[in-house]
Amino acid sequence: MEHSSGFSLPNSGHNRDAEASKMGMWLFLFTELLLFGGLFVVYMVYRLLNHEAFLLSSFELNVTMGTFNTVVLLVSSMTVAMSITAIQKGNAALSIRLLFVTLGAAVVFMVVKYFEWSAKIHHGLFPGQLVFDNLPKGEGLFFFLYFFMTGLHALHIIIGAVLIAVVIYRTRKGLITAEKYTLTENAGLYWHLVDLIWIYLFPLFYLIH
Amino acid sequence: MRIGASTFAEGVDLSLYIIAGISIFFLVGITAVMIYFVIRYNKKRNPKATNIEGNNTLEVIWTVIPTILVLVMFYYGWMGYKPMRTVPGNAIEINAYGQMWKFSFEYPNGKLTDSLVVPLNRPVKLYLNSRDVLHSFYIPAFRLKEDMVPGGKNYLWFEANLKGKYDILCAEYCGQLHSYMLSSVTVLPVEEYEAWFEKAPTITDEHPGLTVMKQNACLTCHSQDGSKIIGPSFKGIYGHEVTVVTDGIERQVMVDDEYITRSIKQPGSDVVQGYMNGLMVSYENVLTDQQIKDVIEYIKTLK
Amino acid sequence: MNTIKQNHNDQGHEEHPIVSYREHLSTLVALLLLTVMTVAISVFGSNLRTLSVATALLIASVKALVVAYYFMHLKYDKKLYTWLLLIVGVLFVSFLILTSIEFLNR
Amino acid sequence: MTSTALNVNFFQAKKGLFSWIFSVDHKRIGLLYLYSLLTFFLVGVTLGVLMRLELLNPGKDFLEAKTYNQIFTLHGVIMIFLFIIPSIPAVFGNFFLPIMLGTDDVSFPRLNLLSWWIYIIGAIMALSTLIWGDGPADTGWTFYAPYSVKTGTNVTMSVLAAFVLGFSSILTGLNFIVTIHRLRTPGMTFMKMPLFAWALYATSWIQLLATPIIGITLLMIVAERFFGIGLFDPSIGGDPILYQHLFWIYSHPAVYIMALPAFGIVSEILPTFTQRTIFGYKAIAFSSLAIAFVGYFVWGHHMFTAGMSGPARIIFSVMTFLVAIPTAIKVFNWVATLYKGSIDLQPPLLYMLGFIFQFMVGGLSGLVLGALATDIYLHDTYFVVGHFHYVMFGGTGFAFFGALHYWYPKIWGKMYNIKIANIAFAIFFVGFNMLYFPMMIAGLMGMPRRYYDYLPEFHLPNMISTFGSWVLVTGLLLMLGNLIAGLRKKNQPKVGRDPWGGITLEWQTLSPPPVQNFDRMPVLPKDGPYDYEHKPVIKED
Repeated sequence: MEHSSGFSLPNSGHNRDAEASKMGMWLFLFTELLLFGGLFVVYMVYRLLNHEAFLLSSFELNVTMGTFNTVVLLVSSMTVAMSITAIQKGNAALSIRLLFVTLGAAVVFMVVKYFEWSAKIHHGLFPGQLVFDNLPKGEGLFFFLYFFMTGLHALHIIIGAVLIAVVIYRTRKGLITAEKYTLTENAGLYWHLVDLIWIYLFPLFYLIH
Repeated sequence: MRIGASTFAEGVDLSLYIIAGISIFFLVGITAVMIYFVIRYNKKRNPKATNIEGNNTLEVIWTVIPTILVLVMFYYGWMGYKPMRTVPGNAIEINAYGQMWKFSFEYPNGKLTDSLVVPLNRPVKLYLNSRDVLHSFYIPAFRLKEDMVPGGKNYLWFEANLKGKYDILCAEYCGQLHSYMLSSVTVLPVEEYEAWFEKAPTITDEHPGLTVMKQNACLTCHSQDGSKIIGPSFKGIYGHEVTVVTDGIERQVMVDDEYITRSIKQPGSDVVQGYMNGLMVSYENVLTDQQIKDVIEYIKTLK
Repeated sequence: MNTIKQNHNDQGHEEHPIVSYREHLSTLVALLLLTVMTVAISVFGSNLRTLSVATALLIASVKALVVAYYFMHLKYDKKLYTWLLLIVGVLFVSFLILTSIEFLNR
Repeated sequence: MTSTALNVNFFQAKKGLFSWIFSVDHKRIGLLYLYSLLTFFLVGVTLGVLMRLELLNPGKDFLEAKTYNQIFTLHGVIMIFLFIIPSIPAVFGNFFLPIMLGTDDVSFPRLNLLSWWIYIIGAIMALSTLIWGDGPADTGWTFYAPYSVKTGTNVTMSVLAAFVLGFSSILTGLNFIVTIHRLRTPGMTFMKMPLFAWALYATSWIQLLATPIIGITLLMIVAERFFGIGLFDPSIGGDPILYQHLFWIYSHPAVYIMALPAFGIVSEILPTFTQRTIFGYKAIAFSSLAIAFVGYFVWGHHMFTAGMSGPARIIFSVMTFLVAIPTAIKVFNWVATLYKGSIDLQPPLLYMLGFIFQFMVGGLSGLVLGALATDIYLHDTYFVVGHFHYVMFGGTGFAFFGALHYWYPKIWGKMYNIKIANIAFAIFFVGFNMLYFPMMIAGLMGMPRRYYDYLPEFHLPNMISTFGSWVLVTGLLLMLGNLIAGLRKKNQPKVGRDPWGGITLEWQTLSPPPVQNFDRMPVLPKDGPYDYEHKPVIKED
């Protein structure tokens, strides 16, 4: 049998291919978008069916806190984007600092979210609580969707934060450099998606009255 | 197929024949061509294949022809369907209910039945409602089917044009005894129908509690002879202790007036051990207090 | 043996233009302005009702596009990604339209 | 790159169970899928046979109504989520996509292994309902609310299993799309890609973009069962029909996840056994994309009787008919590929001819269900059951087994007994039609589906159908037995690189392929993947 040595396939699945990783991340983001998309369909239909109830319920939400969190997320998006610029320029230290700002923003966002949720739960508006069970027609759906959608979003914040922590760790270790920063890019893409979804959640829940 | 017994049958059958006709033509034609090719161009007869990349004219032809054909099929399907959603103004309006696993009907004069009786050649409109899960009201002979959805926004109408008795079936899966959820529709000449319609429900010596139970499909899940169906049997339970699960905790309760009333109004509150929760709906707004009393009196008699 | 010309071996990292800090900062300013706009419309324009919902969603979409275009580097990436994102958007919007056709006509 | 010698095949490279279940080699992962899929398939078949046995005569035979309902639900869940959705992409896509593209693996080999693990976890979750928590769901595989939130059976677990399996499907799709974009061998443009790759590309997009919708919907069912909010309860403002919309937004495109890869298989096998180029390459390639796209907008035809609004019914009916057109185009092109070929009637081709016939029956009966008037009559009857088994089993199932016969010598480097394979096909084919055609008749007579018991007038078709199930199982077992016997047979003559005279790249490498897939640089035919006039000479050694 012939040993045709010294040949390797030009396009190999075992090569490091930054473009492929990025494409994979984008495709994953598409599925994430449609995961939330399904919930937006539910939101739209129930809002069409229970127009007034949704408007009334949204008064329960705190616009100030919502706006504050929006700003927090937008700023964190910028710092992630900037950290990519920093690593491209070879400034790992700055990149790490910017990522820490993002991480901090994630924590702030979650803390604010915690206060918002506990206020609702305190009012008995969580599914299964007494007030929730006796809400007028349609309002229960609003609060269910509020908890379900912001909860799923918060879960994404946590995943994104973990991802960013990994990026910080690897940048420190010198594993992410000006030549090789795919992970930073992908974590950034994921973080922007979290922001993107919040951009829609915010007006749909807080600003409809 | 069954004989069509409503005005819709013609439209439905016509579109069925048209689609089936075109389909069978293509199925037989393509299969024949395929078999012919396999024989004619067999390796032995045709050792050297000819490479033909494709043919744009052919591609256009076999895009355009199916397009026209499917639009024709759509058209006939639509025309056969259109009258089903155009209800004449003078239709007799009847409420139809589905519940696990029984159909029931309420006539304009308050008459309650568990099978349908309709006049010949008169439009009848049914408002479809469900007391628990999805059901589907299906009369094959009328070529008619609409789902019974809780919340009750769906309806159907028909005009029977052939005397006789036809099956009503449930076509949407609705749980354990789905295939036994049957009823019938009897088509009577107008005079006979009117006579039937005016006649007060026959007074029987049946226990009023039993009548209530029959009307509300209690007996599809609870037997009177001690056998276990979906829920506990009624036989000999009155005055006895049973183990129930209340909010996940087991406890003993005496089956008395209060317990039975609670079980009818809030079936989920104390579920007898070994039975499923969630299958029974609340009858709080369905039964009157007097009816509940009748039921309790009847259960007492089942020793 | 016939070997294939390896004219484009596009493995590894393709060249990415470096986006300036300044551009990121102006993007953020634009996003913040848009946020202020939506909140203002919602708080002060409550008599506009449906109109305000429509504008809120419109502004949200503008913000989303800004995020995707600048922060997510669509501006500098292959056009493929922009197209794919648009297709996904169209798909999702058609789900919304089809279901609303159904529920609005009940 | 690994340093394994180029002529060591992927079976020999490493030994032991762990070298398989933790392998990142796409070929081994493909085979892992094959073995697990076939196991679940046989479980599903057994359940199906039990159902047919119960339905042999009207009345109760040997199953309780509740057990019967659980069996048909589990049959559906297994066949759809564990067999037919992953079938062709996960087995043959994994094994052959990289080889056909002339590369050594998919873009994300580790993600690929993860997909298989997720699949196994999902499968264990689905089957675990057999032993705990009031048994498998009894809702039908559609999990329609509100029954699915009321019943006491283990719906939560079944639904979570489907959710997990969805993830596996998404990740496989993602992997294939990136692989197709990034790893085609130089010179292989999109328009010179094998049609199987095209079919997988279209399929992957559906997997990627439709599956999340069902994921979130199923999570809502879980939340509903957990909190009892009444999410689909009209008395608090909900709508039970919304669940059906969300469910079918995924599950109709999912039908194309099941069907498109089968189209790809046909488009591979026909050229090989006719020794000529495929007729209308572009038409077949683009019709896959067209089906994938239009397939997103037809979901409403599952709900024509659910009380949907009039305009919606009409729109969905038109869209349904439109999706038939690209499918028809494919069929015409396949038949035209037989024209002036040099036809070698081997078992794989037989399966393809069976596929085309049965798929036509399935597709054409689908037209009856797409038309509004006839759908009102036939919706949720046995006609539907017959129809989708013709498409799924007669179509995709036959394509799957055809592909298994086609690539068998490539995967294992051995050959099965052709004569027995032909006989098994004949029995399988007859049994199939005997089993499912009477179902359509029963449906035309008005027998609703998911029926534990039936009126006496439906007896005859049900009886024939049950007899058919026995014939089908005989054929199936003979076929599988023959394939296994081929593997066990010692001292067979070696199968060369290209036993069928195929032209796509997998036939240029060794059988079984080496770990890196190729022992020499693959050579593309001059004009497109099926250019038999310029077929590169495949030198055995």
